[in-house]
Amino acid sequence: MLDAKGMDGRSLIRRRAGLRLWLSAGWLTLLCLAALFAPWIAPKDPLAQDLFLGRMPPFWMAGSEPGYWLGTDSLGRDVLSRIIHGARVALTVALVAGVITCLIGATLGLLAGFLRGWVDMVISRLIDIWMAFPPVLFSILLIAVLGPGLISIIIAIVVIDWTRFARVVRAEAMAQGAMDYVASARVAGRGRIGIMLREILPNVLPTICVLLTLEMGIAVIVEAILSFVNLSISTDDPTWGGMISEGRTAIHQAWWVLVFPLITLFLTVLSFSQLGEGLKDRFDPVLR
Amino acid sequence: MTYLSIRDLSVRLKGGPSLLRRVSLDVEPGEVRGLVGESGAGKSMIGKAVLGILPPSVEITGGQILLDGTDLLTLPPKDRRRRIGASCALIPQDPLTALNPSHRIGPQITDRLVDILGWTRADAEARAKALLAEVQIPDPDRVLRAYPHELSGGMRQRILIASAFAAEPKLIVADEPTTALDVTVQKQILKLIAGMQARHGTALLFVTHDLGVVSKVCQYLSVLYAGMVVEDATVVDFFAAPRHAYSAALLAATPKYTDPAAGLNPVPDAVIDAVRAEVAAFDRGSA
Amino acid sequence: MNLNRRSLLKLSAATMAAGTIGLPTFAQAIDELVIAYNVNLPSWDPTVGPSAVNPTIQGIYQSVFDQYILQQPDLSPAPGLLTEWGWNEDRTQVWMTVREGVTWHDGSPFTAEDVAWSLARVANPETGSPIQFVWGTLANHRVEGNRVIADVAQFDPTIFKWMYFLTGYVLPKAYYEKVGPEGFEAAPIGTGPYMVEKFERNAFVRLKANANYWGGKPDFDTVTIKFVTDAAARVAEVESGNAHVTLEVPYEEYDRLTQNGPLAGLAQPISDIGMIFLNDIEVMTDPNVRKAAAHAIDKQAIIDRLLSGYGVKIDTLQTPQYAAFDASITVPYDEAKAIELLAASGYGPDNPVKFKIQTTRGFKPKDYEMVQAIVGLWRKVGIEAEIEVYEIAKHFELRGADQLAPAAFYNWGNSVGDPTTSTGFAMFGPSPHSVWDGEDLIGMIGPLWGETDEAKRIEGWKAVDKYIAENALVIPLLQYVQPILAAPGVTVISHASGALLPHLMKRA
Amino acid sequence: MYEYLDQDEDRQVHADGPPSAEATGRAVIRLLATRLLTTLVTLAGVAVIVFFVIRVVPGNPIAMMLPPGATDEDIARLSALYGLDKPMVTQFGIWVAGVLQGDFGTSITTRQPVLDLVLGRLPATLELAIMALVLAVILGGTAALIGTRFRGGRREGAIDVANGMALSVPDFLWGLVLILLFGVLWPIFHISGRVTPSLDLPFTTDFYLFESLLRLRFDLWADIVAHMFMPALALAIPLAAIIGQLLKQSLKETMNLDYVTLARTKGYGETRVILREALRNAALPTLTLVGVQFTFLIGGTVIIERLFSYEGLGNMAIDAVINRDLPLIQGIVLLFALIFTGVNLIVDLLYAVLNPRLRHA
Repeated sequence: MLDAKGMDGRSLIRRRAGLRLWLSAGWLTLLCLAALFAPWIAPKDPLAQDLFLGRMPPFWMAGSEPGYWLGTDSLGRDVLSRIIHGARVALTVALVAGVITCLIGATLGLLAGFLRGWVDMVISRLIDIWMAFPPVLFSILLIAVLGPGLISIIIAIVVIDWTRFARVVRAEAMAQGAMDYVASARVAGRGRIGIMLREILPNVLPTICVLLTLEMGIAVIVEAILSFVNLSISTDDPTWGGMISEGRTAIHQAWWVLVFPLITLFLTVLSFSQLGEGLKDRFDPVLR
Repeated sequence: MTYLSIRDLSVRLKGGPSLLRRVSLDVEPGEVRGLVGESGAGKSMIGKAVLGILPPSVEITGGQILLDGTDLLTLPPKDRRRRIGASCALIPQDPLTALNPSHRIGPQITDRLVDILGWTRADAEARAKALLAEVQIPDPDRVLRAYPHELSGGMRQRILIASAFAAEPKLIVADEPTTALDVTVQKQILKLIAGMQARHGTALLFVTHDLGVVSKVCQYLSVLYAGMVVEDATVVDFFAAPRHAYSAALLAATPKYTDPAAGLNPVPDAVIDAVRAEVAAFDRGSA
Repeated sequence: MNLNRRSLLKLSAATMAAGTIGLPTFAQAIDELVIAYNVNLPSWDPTVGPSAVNPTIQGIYQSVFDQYILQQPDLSPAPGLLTEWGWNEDRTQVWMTVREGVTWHDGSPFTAEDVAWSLARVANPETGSPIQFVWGTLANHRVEGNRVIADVAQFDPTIFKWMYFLTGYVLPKAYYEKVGPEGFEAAPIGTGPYMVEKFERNAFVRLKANANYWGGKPDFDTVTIKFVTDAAARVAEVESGNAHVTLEVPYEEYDRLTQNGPLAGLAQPISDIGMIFLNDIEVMTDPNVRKAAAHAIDKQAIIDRLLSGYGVKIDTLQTPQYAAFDASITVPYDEAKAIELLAASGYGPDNPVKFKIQTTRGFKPKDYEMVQAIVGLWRKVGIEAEIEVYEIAKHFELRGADQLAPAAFYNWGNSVGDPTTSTGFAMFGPSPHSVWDGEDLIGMIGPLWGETDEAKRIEGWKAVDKYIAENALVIPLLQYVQPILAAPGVTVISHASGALLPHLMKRA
Repeated sequence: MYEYLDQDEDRQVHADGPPSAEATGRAVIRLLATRLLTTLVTLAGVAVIVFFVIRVVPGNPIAMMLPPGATDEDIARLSALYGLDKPMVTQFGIWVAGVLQGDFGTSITTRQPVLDLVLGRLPATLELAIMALVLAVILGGTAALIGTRFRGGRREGAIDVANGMALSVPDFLWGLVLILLFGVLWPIFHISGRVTPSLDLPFTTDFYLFESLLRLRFDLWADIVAHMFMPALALAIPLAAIIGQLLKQSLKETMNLDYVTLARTKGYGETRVILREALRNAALPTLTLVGVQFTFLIGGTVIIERLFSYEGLGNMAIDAVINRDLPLIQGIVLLFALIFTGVNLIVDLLYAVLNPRLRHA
């Protein structure tokens, strides 16, 4: 059944370049650009207030103020500029918190999953204790100790979510550890740490990448939850979560103050999760 | 009246190359026909097409599959699957994965009888017990209540054979039933299948890459290359004098028990090129 | 404020079918009144523990228990369980005559014994009563017929005012001693207009009218107070007809619901003010900076734009309803003057003075937004204030340890209208509540604590307020207005102390 | 574990029969013993951490309690009254000694024993979490089954995007949308609370939902469900997405296995094959996830309970934190830890029971 190119028919099914993958990658690049060039892109200064321009509707509605494309909030600040600057916080939180959570969680997971023995016992107990804390309550207490601010939010996310990484990576490392190729590597006289890094890690890496993208989405959501409980950043710089909770009280008068950051948050998190799914398919060795 | 008649069956990978190129063959009631070819030649694809279990990435582009006179491809899906369920059966290749791990053995034999053929539970169970005895499984009561992981590969294959014959099907497709087993068990399983086939008079479509198996079990055979039937003959005539060059080369490549010193002589390239040209010609012809 | 149902429709995720949805019909005749309350009731003992000093739940206590003296809606005192009260000539004793013919909810008679016992109990430090420092000034409480006499260990001119303020409640002596604290918490009884029929913690309390209440049986037989801590949920409760009355809703929603729906609105100023504490540290020791900060705030614009106009501008810690209010003391909004003052100390928009301002977020309506607006106004004149958000618990601790930031937004709760419980405790150095420790101020306030001549005392406090305003030792902002929404079928009389009282609600 | 080489089936059948009863018994006891030990270690760890973290947190209950005009010795007196003046380690010793005898101390704000408070509110949160889980399994399960039944097609794409959307919006925003939709526009569900206050409830336990069913009081049951539906749905939406996605993935893998193909040859329709053959085996890996998510669910109700004023443990927890009610916070966090380890144990046992292979291991 070998045709001219000596290829088995099956591998010819082209990977359907997921439309969803392109869209989410597109949105995230747009976001990065906004975050990097915020001061130049944003039409207005996000912090400038004008009490007499409060709650102006978006440009296509009657009574809108020229120059304020998506309208203003109750303090007269431009919603569009705040969303653009908000991208900075969102991406920093997503990247920094995501990566740190991944590093801590994955390393501990790898160590526990591969080395087994008492290392596994200690790390597993640590995971259990950490997961036994109600996440939201724990973050409220944590931010009460550290005081609200970008750093505290990142630390709160890392402290809550590293167990997710550790658990999955540990299971994956354990599964890989039982594979024959590990046994053969050991027979070849390779050291345990050598095996872990050169043999196990590359196979566990795809899962880690997928989890990392998902974690970034979750980090953005946690920031929104924390601002709902009024714990988000204390300074003036805008965050989407902050704008959403501020917009809640004046929903009926100025729905755009809440709706536009909500849509941006929604698209960002959706893109992260679709990216994660896309990566998962891409890395998945067995063609589904 | 031929029980199964496949006429010009063509199958293609969706948006890809052809897998079966206008295959035609007939199976008479009680007859055993071998489907032989290298792996990937499309021999098990024919079995799957008949039983309607083609993978989703594959589509039938032409031809007919006449079962007892009715073309299965024109039947609406519901009627087609009930017709196949009632009159055909499959003996799968790998017993380790062909039994549902979370169900006991009993229901996996009696489910078809009760759900599709409407037997009563009692009759189905009696039938199952009888079949287990027929496939020489000791202590059938305990095995009926056991779970698949408690039994060996050979045991499971016997159960699958029993399950296949349970509904007295007119046609059974055996998809390389012994490839996954150890050599010592293969002989017993082949003997079992042949014996039951003879006793039940079931038509058997036997898919294999092992000409030795064909010589012992089948009466007729079709040799396939790249989804095309290159030769169709009785086993006796074939082993005496294969007509097609590829068939001959295939026969020569098979190590003989009787002459172990003969060494291996793979199918020469010239023969491969020739048959490839034939396939290409066929494609051009039918394109 | 252009209300439109469409904006609401546009918000909901699923695009709604065209056409507006009819407002839920309100039952005209309300047989069981439902109130959506904004805070949970932690404990039933109004005299001990943190809830005794929590102003937001006094309304529930005042429905079930009576205070020694009744505080009328305009904050003025009136005969309550005590019909008359006063000091003897040389102010070494206090006497109180007790109302006759009053019964507890369990039917047992209310006697002077209950009053004496209640006063002695809150004076005793072991009970953990937080206002022990006031009640402790009376000792050796004794009953003579229907009068209660007590010796004045230390003269406190406001002792009778505390009898209609925090922890000023009379509890049933016999019943309390019989069932003990846990029993009382499980089934509290008082002499008040309503009896507790059923209490589900964090959920609701159902009150039954007290038929033989000495102040007359209240209009509604059964009242259910549902604890709905989220403002948007309270709005939804009233709008959907699940509740008839609610309070502390965002002002925008108050406007929306009262302008074109069946709901009636009531927005009265209450004895609750928003202010910025100034701590005499860092840049705040420079009077120019303090005065500039005070003059740079356009209080009226903040009230109009942020609070939809619901708020009363104030320049001292006294509100118009208070005894020592002096309308002549003003701190006008004057951006030019602020810039001039800052320039005098070498600051300006290009070289701004920097300090930190602390605030809670979400504790009081728009607290964080107000500070953001103030920081915006300050930025125009050359003050660069960095906002730090903290929880109310941290505020109390920092204030107690006098470690508040140079500026800290806070709201001074329910007061009896006496200058001591407003300017007094807020600005008197030694009190753990004050932040400003200036010796000059301590000298001015000191003698007023014991001043016996009422007129002289009030004048003294007015002078203190004038001094504070001139030197901007604190920045009063506004007197809060309490928004109350009521369904047709009930009219609510608002109480200036901010307490929402079911027995003041009449059938419309 | 390699399959035996079946030289001679007859002899081999008897050898590897299912392990004897006491062997399974011993295995289960060993599992329980190790699990008990790990639970104790976890609880001890949680107790230590929560005790000292909330004492490091700025702001203490005494400061909260100070009325205007209180003096410094008032502060000292009140601290002594609540035992907060002793050094931290002694306070911890007293607390732990109390806990071992079932006395979790008294709440500062409500002046009630912490144990009664916490156990009083726990049923409400448990019921909410269970209802949310049921809704999530139903929603997620249907999505997964439909996604698998029409895999590869547009419908599966639509379900994937829907799952993505459900995950991208935090649950409190779903709550907000639900309040506006079904609370205000079409008031068919109640917005706050757990039951209509005017109903008198003949219940002895605090499990209103279950007891109303047991007592066949469907009128009460309907009222309670009408109150719990929105918060439960808000909690269930993100969870349904997670369950849906994982179950679909696992189902699709199972559908490629041989025994499923064999079932098709027996004449069963696609839907019946999914339900009868694939679902049970595909559900097993999802089960462990559901167990973990359930514990997150209980921890996660804090915000939803606040939004819907639902009187569960979460609502009380937020008040406890805002008012720095230290004994109450400790009690709540310890109870959460107990529930977490308990649920994990149940899930592991359930997994062993459901998975025949483990049942005999």
